[in-house]
Amino acid sequence: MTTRLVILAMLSIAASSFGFTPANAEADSNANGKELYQLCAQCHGKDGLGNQVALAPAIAGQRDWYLLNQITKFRSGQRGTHFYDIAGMRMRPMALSLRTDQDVADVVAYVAAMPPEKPAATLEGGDPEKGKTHFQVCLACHGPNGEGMQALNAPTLNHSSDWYLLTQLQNFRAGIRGTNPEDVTGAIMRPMSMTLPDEQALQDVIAYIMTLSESK
Amino acid sequence: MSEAAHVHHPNYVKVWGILIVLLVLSVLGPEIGIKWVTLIAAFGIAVVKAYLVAKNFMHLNVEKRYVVYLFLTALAFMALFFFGVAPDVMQGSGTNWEKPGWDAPAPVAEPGHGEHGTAESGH
Amino acid sequence: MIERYVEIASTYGGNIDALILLIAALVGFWLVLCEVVFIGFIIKFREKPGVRGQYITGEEKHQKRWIAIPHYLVLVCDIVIIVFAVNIWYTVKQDLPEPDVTVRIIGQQWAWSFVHPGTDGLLDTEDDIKMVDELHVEKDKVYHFKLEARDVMHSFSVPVFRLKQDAVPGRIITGWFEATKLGSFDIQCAEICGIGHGMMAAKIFIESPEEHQKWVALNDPTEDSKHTSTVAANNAAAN
Amino acid sequence: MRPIATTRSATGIPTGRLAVWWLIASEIVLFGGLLSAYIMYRLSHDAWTAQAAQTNMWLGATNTFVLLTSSLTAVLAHKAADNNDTDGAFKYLWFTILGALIFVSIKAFEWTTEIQHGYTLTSSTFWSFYYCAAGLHALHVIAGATIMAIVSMDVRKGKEMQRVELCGLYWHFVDLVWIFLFPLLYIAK
Amino acid sequence: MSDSHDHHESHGFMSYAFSTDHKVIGMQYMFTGMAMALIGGFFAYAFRMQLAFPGMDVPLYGIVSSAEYNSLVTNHGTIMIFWVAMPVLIAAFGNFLIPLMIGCDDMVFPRLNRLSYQIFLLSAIVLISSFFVEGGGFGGAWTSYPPLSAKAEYNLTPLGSSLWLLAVALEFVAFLLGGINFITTVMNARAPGMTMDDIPMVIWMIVLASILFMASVGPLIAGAVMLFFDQQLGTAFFDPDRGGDPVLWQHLFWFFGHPEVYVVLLPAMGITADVMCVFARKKLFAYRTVLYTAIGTGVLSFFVWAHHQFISGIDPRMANLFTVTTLLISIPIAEMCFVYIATLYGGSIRLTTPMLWALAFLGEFMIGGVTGIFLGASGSDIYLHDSYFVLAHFHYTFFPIAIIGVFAGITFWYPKMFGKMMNETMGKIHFWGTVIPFNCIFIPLFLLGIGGQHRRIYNYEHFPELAGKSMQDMRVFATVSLCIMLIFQFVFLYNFFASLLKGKEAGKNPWKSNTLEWTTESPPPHGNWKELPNCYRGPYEYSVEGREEDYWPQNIPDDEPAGGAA
Repeated sequence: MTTRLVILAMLSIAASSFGFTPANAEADSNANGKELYQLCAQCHGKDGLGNQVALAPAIAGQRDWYLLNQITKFRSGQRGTHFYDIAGMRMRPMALSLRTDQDVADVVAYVAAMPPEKPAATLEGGDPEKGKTHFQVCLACHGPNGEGMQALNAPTLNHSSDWYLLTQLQNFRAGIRGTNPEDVTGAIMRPMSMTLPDEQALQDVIAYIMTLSESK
Repeated sequence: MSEAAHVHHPNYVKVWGILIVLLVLSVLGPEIGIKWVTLIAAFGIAVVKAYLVAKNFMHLNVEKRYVVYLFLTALAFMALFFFGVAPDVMQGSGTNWEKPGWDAPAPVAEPGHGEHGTAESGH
Repeated sequence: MIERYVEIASTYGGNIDALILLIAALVGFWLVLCEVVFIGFIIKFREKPGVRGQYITGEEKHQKRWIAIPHYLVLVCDIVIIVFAVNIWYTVKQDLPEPDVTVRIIGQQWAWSFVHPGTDGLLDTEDDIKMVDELHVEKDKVYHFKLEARDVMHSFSVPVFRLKQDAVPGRIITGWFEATKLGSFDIQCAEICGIGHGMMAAKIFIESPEEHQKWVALNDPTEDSKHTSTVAANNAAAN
Repeated sequence: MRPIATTRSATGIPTGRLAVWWLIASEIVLFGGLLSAYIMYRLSHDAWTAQAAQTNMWLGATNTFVLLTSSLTAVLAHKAADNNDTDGAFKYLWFTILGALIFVSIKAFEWTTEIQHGYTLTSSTFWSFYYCAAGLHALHVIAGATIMAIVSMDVRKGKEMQRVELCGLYWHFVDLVWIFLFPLLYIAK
Repeated sequence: MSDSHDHHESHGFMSYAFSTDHKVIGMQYMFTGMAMALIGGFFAYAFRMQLAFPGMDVPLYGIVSSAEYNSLVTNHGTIMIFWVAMPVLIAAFGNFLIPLMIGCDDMVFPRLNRLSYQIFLLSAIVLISSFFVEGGGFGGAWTSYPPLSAKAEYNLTPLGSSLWLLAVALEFVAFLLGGINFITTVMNARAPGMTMDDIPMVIWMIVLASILFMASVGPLIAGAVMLFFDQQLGTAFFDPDRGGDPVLWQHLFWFFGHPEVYVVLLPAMGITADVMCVFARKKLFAYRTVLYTAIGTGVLSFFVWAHHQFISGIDPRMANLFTVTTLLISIPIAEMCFVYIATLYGGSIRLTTPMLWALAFLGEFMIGGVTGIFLGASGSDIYLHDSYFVLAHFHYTFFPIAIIGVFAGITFWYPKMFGKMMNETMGKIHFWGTVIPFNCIFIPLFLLGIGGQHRRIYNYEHFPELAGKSMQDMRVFATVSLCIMLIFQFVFLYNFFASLLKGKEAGKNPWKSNTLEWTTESPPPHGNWKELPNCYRGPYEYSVEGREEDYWPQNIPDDEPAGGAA
């Protein structure tokens, strides 16, 4: 962006310095990922902290393998093609705009390297104590501190936006996510989400997860 | 410099008096509560008042004709705009289209997120 | 002519192409005439030593004739074009034939959702088939579509049908088509709708009656017990 | 010193007045566009009638009275300027400005009351139009008062007397707009 | 800050920046417009490269993401219309030419004139600043249809969209002030003896354009206020969920947007008329017909706006009405073109650089004009709407207007503006280097549009029917042509600045032209003439029989047989 600013400033002056070449010598090893992330930043924010009105969750601090899995699912249509998945339909074209596997890898690496930050809580009414009981089912895969586990394809929950966790749990339960026949990992999560008895349980377990990210 | 500026000055206070009487009428008329009386009191009198102000205070009666034509043209364009737009914006439905919920009482709400909001909370 | 670029797969596609050709012929004639005369004048009246320009006011009757006659001819061409254009517009957008099937089309950022009526042939019932980015229609049947938008304006465009209609939030716009060719074709969004506009592609599948029946049966949400719960949940979610 | 161009008058209308006519023409379409939109929405939403009933017609009527009266003083200022009555023109200009101030004060009081009752810009589209149209008009009132204050400084010295008429014309136009806003926003229920 | 007419000219920066001289303000408009044209051209380069070579790291720009692409096309369109065509064609030529051509010393309101430029400059700065705020520049197309433009969660440019709107509104205010000044000046301040029939066509056209602008822009300013409130304050004027109607904005926009086309077209037509008459040494064929057709076009242009909305949700019955009016507008425009062609008949044509530009304007504009019929006819618009056919059509009108017409004007009046002649050879190189690539850019785009390619799509790989090799080849061809054209613009820039330094002295009247601006010094002094001229005849008395000279300046009384030219 700085380069662009310089160029525009030049053009507006319309001076004689036409032989200018941009100085791309910054020591950023992942310049491609950084540049490609600019599109993601429109919704997820330049620090990857998400933006609820754009339906974009926080992604800073998410594991690279999980990011790669999900982008791949979006690109292949395993996610973001359900009739009621409004947010997913916004994400799918964005994932498709990455042209090569290398681009995907670069962007994933860039996002995974972002410093994580606990997003502010937006939900009210969950009871973390009750949620702790419900979380016993989750920790088998997601780990006692919600740190996630690659072997079981369980992402970290520590840095996710609470409203996003709620939406996704609701989606899993309603069959909006995890029902695509090719989405094998999602299919594992769907029955797990059904073990939560009711809507209040979702709130509770998320309230508990939010305390986890605090304790980290 | 302004030889054309010296106009005959009518009795402005008299014009003002008429305007005030009209104003009182336009306020009292709607109190009767009959719809067509309200409309005439509100808009008929407004047109008369506008005419009086334009004629006597703005001296359009002694100004060059084309100034009047200019204003009438501007008003005509607005009428054109109105009649070009009204079939779409003023109607709740038309040939092969409809606006569901167009005439529903306007919701008094905080700025919301439209479909996004419902989509999020719906699942 | 346009068929060489884009196939025609609807009943009125050929009419629209014919209209475009008609206009091309009429305006092409005038364009070529004007350009030829124009370039001819430039060549013929180049500056020559000793030859002065002529003093022609263009205000006299016999001079004005050169403008007036073409100008009436242009008017005639305009009227011809108006007649055909309005005629085709009337068929495509105004006077809808009775539908065999009605589908609902919903545009949102950035995908097309389609509600097919399912086995019972009625919209808004249990067995509606809801798809994203896939519209399945039967050949030689009159389809009505109810076009809606969830968030911003989109435009439902099927180039092979020569059909385009904007989807406006807050409105339900009805249109029609009748497919005449088997195959799968592009559906595009033709109205800028945000950063994903360039990727808002869907497909229309035009199928024979047998194929279409098969597809409906395969996707019938009420047939499959696995899907039943999904649909119930979906309907709950939709409310 | 102004250019010779300004002193020419091929149309017979003095340059300043001609420009004010064009300015008013452009304002007609501006308010015309806004009010056309308002009328279209209004006619198709019956629910707005109840909301329009919440506006304070008496304050609106008082404001109409104030503006009509200030139009009178504006035209009296014009008459005084034509008679080279410097003091009279100055006095009547300031009467007009006083009218503008009263108008704006009433408006401020009215809006404060309404906002306290919970009718804000975003309450409904009727209120959006109400604040938008009346606000745009109030901006014109303030601009007109400012211009008259500036012109009055010259007038006191007996200079640029023709400008009294020009700001008067503009003022009458502001009055005209209010004459139509008043029934549209306050009376028609 | 003095607006007095004393002749001690202090050359400080402040006295230049705050000058009230119409010529200085005209130049300020022109240079601002040229700088903005460079930005607009650079944007075109960036997004054309993306289209030809998707995903490419564009030299001097970087990777063009879909969000940036939208922002680039939006601002390319906005800049080229509002910050290039309008300021250069109307404001720059209007300011420079009106007082000189009607024979007075300045605009009637010099300080209002300066204010209008300052507001315009502010609007340009606001627009440029909108590219650098959080979220980037606005990307909802220059038509800015809500709800996309009204809600940040849809357009994802919370600040960019509002700054864009603010900039456009400021620009309108600037041109309203400027327009009032132009109209009043021409109506009131003409030289003694100059009747309506003696006003040069370019002045007529600029005034008509200003009137059209003034009569049409009001609703859009009101609409801009409403949209701004929707964006920033949460009102619901255009929000269908809360009782608004997005189609209202379309009407507000296009009620202005269509006359706007003629606002920029007419001045270019006027420039062409003047340049053609001078270099064909001909009287304008049927002066009054040209005038009446221009007025007719202007009036008709208010009746056609909804043809931009045929398929965007208006009632289909209305489309029939607007088809009729739209096709009718082809009549005055066609007539105007016929008159221009007839003007060439019997001339003595000198193909100087300005004349080449003027002729190219006519030749290219006719293509743009006739392709409009396809879009104005509702039936064929169903297919062609929002396709590249539309894009190519309006570039075939706007490019001749905003680029070719402007170059005709600049090269023609350059001697008067700066007192130097431009280099003819370089001028011709620049001419051919612009006009040929221009056709090479947009003819393929016509074909792509017929092939069903839609607008504002950043990468056609996602649409199988559009991703074919032959279509991609056409995109590459167009992009390469664009780059060639852009490179040739440097020839012009070099010629422009080099001629300032070492160009041949122009003298008072290098083109042997009739109109009044050529009777004073080049460049004209402050106050334009020592003694203001009178006018004795029409502007196009060339090759009058019985006169020794083939031109007859407007300021020469009838009894003086020979022209007093330099």
